[in-house]
Amino acid sequence: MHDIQPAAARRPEYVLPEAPPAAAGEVQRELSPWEKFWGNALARRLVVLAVLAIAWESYSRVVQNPLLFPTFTDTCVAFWRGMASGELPQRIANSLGVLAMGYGIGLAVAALLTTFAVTTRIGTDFLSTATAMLNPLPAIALLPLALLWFGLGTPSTLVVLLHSVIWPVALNTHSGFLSVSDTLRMAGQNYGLRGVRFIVLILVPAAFPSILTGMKIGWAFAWRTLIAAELVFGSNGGGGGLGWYIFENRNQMETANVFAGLLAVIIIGLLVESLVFRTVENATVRKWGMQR
Amino acid sequence: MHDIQPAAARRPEYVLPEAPPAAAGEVQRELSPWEKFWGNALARRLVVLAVLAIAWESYSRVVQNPLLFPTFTDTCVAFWRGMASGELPQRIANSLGVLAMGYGIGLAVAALLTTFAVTTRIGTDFLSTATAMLNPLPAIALLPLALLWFGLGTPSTLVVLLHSVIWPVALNTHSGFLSVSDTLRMAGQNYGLRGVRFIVLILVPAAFPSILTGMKIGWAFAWRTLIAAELVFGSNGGGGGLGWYIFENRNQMETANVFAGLLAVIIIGLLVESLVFRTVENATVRKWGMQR
Amino acid sequence: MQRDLPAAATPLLQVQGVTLQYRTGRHLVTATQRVSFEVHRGDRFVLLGPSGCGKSTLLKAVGGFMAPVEGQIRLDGREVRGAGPDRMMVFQEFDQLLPWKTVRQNVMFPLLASRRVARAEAAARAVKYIAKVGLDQFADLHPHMLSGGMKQRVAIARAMAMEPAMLLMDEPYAALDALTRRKMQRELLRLWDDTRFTALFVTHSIEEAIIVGTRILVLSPHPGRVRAELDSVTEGPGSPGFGALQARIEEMLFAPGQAAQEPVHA
Amino acid sequence: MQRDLPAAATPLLQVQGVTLQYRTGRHLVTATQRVSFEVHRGDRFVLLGPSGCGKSTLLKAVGGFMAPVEGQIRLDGREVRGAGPDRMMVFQEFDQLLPWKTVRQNVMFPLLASRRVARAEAAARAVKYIAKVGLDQFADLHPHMLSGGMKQRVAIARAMAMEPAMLLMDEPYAALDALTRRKMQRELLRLWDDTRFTALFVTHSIEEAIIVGTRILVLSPHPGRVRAELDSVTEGPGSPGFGALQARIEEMLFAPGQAAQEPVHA
Amino acid sequence: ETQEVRVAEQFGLVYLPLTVMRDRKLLEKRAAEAGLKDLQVKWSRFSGSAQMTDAILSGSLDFASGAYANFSVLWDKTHGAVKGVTQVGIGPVWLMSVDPRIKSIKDYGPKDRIALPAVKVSTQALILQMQAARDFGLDSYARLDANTVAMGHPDAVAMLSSGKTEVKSHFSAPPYQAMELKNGAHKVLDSYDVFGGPHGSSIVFAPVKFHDANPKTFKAFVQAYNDAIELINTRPAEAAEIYKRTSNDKESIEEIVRQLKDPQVVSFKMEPLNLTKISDFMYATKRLQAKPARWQDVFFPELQDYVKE
Ligand SMILES: Nc1ncnc2c1ncn2[C@@H]1O[C@H](COP(=O)(O)OP(=O)(O)OP(=O)(O)O)[C@@H](O)[C@H]1O
Ligand SMILES: Nc1ncnc2c1ncn2[C@@H]1O[C@H](COP(=O)(O)OP(=O)(O)OP(=O)(O)O)[C@@H](O)[C@H]1O
Ligand SMILES: [Mg+2]
Ligand SMILES: [Mg+2]
Repeated sequence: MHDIQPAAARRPEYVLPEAPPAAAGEVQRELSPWEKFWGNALARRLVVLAVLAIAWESYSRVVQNPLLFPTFTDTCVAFWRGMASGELPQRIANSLGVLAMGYGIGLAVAALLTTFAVTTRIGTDFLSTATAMLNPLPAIALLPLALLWFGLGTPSTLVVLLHSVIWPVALNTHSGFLSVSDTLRMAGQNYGLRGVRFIVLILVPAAFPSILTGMKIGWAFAWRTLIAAELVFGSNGGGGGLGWYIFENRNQMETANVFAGLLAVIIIGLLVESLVFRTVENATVRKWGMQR
Repeated sequence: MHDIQPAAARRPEYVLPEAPPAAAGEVQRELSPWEKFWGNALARRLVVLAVLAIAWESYSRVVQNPLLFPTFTDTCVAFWRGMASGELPQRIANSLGVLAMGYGIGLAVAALLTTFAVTTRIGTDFLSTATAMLNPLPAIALLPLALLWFGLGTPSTLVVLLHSVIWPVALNTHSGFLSVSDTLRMAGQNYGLRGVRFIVLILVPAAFPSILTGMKIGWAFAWRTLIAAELVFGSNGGGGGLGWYIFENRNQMETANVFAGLLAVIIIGLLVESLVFRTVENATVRKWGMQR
Repeated sequence: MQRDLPAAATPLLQVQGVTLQYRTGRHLVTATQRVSFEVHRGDRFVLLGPSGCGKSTLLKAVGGFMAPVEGQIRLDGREVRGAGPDRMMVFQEFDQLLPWKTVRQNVMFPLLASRRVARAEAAARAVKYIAKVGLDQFADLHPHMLSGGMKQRVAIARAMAMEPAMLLMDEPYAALDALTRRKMQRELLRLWDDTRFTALFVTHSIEEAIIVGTRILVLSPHPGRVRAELDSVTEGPGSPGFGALQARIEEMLFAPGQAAQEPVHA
Repeated sequence: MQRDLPAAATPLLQVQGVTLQYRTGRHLVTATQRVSFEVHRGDRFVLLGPSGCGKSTLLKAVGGFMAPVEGQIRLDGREVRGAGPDRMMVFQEFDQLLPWKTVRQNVMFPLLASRRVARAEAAARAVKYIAKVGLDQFADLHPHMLSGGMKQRVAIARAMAMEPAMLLMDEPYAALDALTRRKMQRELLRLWDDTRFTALFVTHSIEEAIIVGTRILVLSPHPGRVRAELDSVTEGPGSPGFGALQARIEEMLFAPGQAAQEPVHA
Repeated sequence: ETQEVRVAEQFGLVYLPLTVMRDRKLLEKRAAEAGLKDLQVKWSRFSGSAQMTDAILSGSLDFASGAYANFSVLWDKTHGAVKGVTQVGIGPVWLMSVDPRIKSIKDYGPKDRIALPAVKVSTQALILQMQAARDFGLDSYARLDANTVAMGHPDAVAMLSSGKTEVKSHFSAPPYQAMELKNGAHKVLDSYDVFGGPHGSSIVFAPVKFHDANPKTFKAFVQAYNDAIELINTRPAEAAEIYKRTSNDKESIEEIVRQLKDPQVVSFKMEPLNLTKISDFMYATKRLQAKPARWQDVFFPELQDYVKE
């Protein structure tokens, strides 16, 4: 039918002697300074931030309505004053305390729900039904119940916070669990892992990219909700949190302070993203090759 | 060192004649009626719903505070009245209109952002920085800008809605994209797919479980935010939506109507989950074996 | 050398009229149909058959990951109801390693997870078996940094390190080059000499089946049914007995008219 | 029959002193070191080497999925800068099929995505090549319902259906049983007779290398360097020329003291 | 002159003139008389004063309505770029309690909670502070702030009626205070006592820029508003019908008419009444930088025509 080596005759065969690998080490192309700069994620992020800040500054200068939309510099000054006076740090601390508690409990409840959902069939149905029903409900729907159960104060705020954290985390975690490949599942079962150990040792790390995303979303919505809840609930007893700081200043029309409060939210968001989530990502899903 | 067949002598070898497969068809164990019932997801879901309804009813009877927490039956009656009078359907229609628009635009913007993020490095940085900064911001931070740009009315509500939809969808989509395996990526590139075609034909289906989760979360938070925005913005022009209905009835202390409005949210949530998301899931990720 | 095997009255594994099916949405795929065989203690039992005939599925059923729709699988007389560390499985897929663990941790994981041995012992065994599969240099890498064949070798090391009573291996050497493959085969036989485990081994190489197996089950194409159950030979490749058996199996598998010796190049 | 090949002056593919590295976090893994070879038009060029020596990595670099840190890869005289449908790749991994498409759609997809042919022609080709790999019955299933070997066959059908100028195949037959494997090899050679594509073929079976290849590149263990480049033989397996070449390569690959003929069973 | 005027309405009997204006299209009529044919009036409703302020600042709204206290801050911060148009309803707000122990604000211990619409900044909170300043001295005006909690009126009514929660007092507003009185709560503080007589608390306000650019429209608004008050005062039954229809109130027409005729509930007059006491107090407690000496400083001169000395 056909011949094997049509053009082979032209080429000589050769055999090289066995040799240890050349001391290869690291071969690297030289990068131009621009490539070096651009290759640095931090540098690129700072560029993004600078562009956003400049956009803010220039737009606010165009609008010329400091009561509605103060300039970036005014906001920074207000932020600095608030920090220097110790008021802003105090408010931030108050809010972060509640936030951390709500977020922590929310993650725990979400973990319970998804554990229940992956171990029993009724749990799956409960989770998907409850999520479909409750997730779209606005916080005000929960307030009467929260007030009934816990009265005023932090516990009621926590209920509202939980409502923001649980569903996105549970949805992402559960969907991540469902996406774990059959091979990995079987490997886990093969070692005799069952129930919670199976979830913790196999499903959780295997679904970690999804879980992280859920945690990011839950975190952001916890913040949003906390600020909104503090606006509604006001301060009960203690000095009040960042939401209350924003509300008070809004009422006093100290718009620069309002934006300073929001700037605090932004800065905390950036810090948490870059210090917590990014570090976790680098130490887990990136290192494991589960995400690029 | 060792022998091949230590116990082989005991067993005879045998060769069977080649035969066509027996008309196997479907072999199936008979299920007990209970197993049949329990095997039906719809039945299980209805049980879950019934349990929740009974819990509501009995707790509200214990609490005995119809102004704060009406019974399930009262709420159903109020819901029925609202539906019959045509008021509730009208409000629902108003809200759903805005919701659909906001959700649609939100998905589109999220798609743009993630496209930008996977095609360019600066896009990645922009997306993660912007998400970290903006996602935790409460809606009130956007209102001044929205008012400046669009004045009162639907467009401003849309801005707030978008803020709820874009980030979770973009986060989930992007994380899904990053998790697509290198082999699939290379396969796609191999066929000469680049840019948007690569995203649409390879990344989107490959990341579909994540995208669906993001869409579910975005949908739920769009609802929440719409109700809240209608509460804050009130009604401008038209009759107002479901959120305004809830607010009005709250002012009138028609708590049963308030809960009827919330019940409408719940019912729509369940319908969307079971008719839209579940159908999509079954026709995609389940069928493709990407999720169990 | 040891001829004194525990000559138990009942076979270790009894597969009796087992039909295995996959149901996904509208589709119903029958993987195997009424397959019966028995594996005795100390057997190295090979499943041989064409691609898609249900070898992996059978192995999964024995592993306890899947229940038969018809028939029974008994281990030690008791029906198999679930997976467990008494039957270590090496899967066919490359993604069976835990991506979040290094090679070493992957090998140690089953030992620790099943609470078989203490951490120190697990670490020692990991070192030993990673060396056996020739991956000492790569012990601290994560699986995504390994080549296909290296991943499979880690999976083999992981299963062998458990020193289980029963080893289920699904084409473990398919991704390996001739040299590495031969080395692995030798390691397996050496381990068998030491611990006399029972192995159920899937392969698509007739030569490998004869080298590794003591007993060979030949399956027909999709849906898999038993064609024959044969004894292997003791002689090495190249010997007349080996060649004869190889020819016999080839004839059995290759449909008539498609003789094995048909020259590939016209 | 055709002896009149396009005897182009420059080789189709030139790999010149190519070093390939993976960098992940702290780790830097050198996969191949200063590898050079040339593939002429119509060659069936085989890469042969031990597990982990960088065969897949080399293929990925030729496919344009990876850039060398040292050296150059030239296709038709131009440096390879990216992937494209002129070089169809069959990957080693089982997850290379698009899970959201059926077998048929998977085979049609590259044809449509690369805008090579119209839909009707794509459908016709899909039918033809799915039949060639013996999966007619399974054309409308999704990949997750296939066995490992079946998935690889779909990938082979998908690549062959493109009828590309250059075919890059990474251990395509590793998961196949002897019969299917031989059938696939025959199909490949038949297709080559028809279209005279150029193939770069990774295998770990010396026998397969000689059967399928016209020219064989032997690589040393990790990190991969060139050991030898040999011509294949025309005779079929069993012939003296075939045996001699096989022995020669085995000797080259198997380190001294580990002679190929060392009996496996003591 | 603008083609479209955007007005914000609010809930409650206090804002009835605006409701009547809308329902009877009084503004359109007055505008037509002034030669402004086809003036479009766009009515909107807000639930929060901050949003209304934003709307005014962003130029999305021409006439806003709300608490004088909020307006004062806006006036102060904008250095008078926003001014009052007219006062809306006059009526008392009562601090109600179901705790028999509590007779006056001096009886509040650290654990007793008072619900009000917004802590520190609502009119109710200011009135409470004014009384505290009187009872405990100006420096201690904020003493009771720690007792207050923010809660919507409906929720507060529900809390009081349940009687089981820690919230046993509510600084209320019509019509909720009458409801609570009926349910067995007692009055702890009457704002009329704090102000030394009837007082307004909410007003309609508008940007000076709008006033200057649209003098005819502005004048038409003031006239229409006056027309609305006249309608209410002369034909209360008709006004009650409008109110019931537009607000879905459950009360009977007779009851609403009774409330409209009862100065202890609500009465209407455009001339600001005791409003400056609020801004004086806010100035004294450093929440305003400037203090209007007379109400004329913060209202548009058009209002002068409707002052019946
Ligand atoms: N997850 C699944 N869902 C549905 N059908 C499946 C699934 N896995 C395998 N099958 C079907 O079951 C049959 C047997 O598959 P199996 O994987 O056991 O084959 P195999 O003998 O291991 O083949 P190979 O040698 O190619 O690995 C095949 O026809 C395949 O289509
Ligand atoms: N994604 C990766 N990241 C880091 N290192 C890798 C990666 N893929 C492969 N390597 C390393 O590169 C080397 C060559 O791998 P490659 O996959 O090319 O081997 P191979 O010759 O194809 O082996 P096999 O026959 O086992 O498939 C190995 O040492 C491996 O550890
Ligand atoms: Mg298999
Ligand atoms: Mg490889």
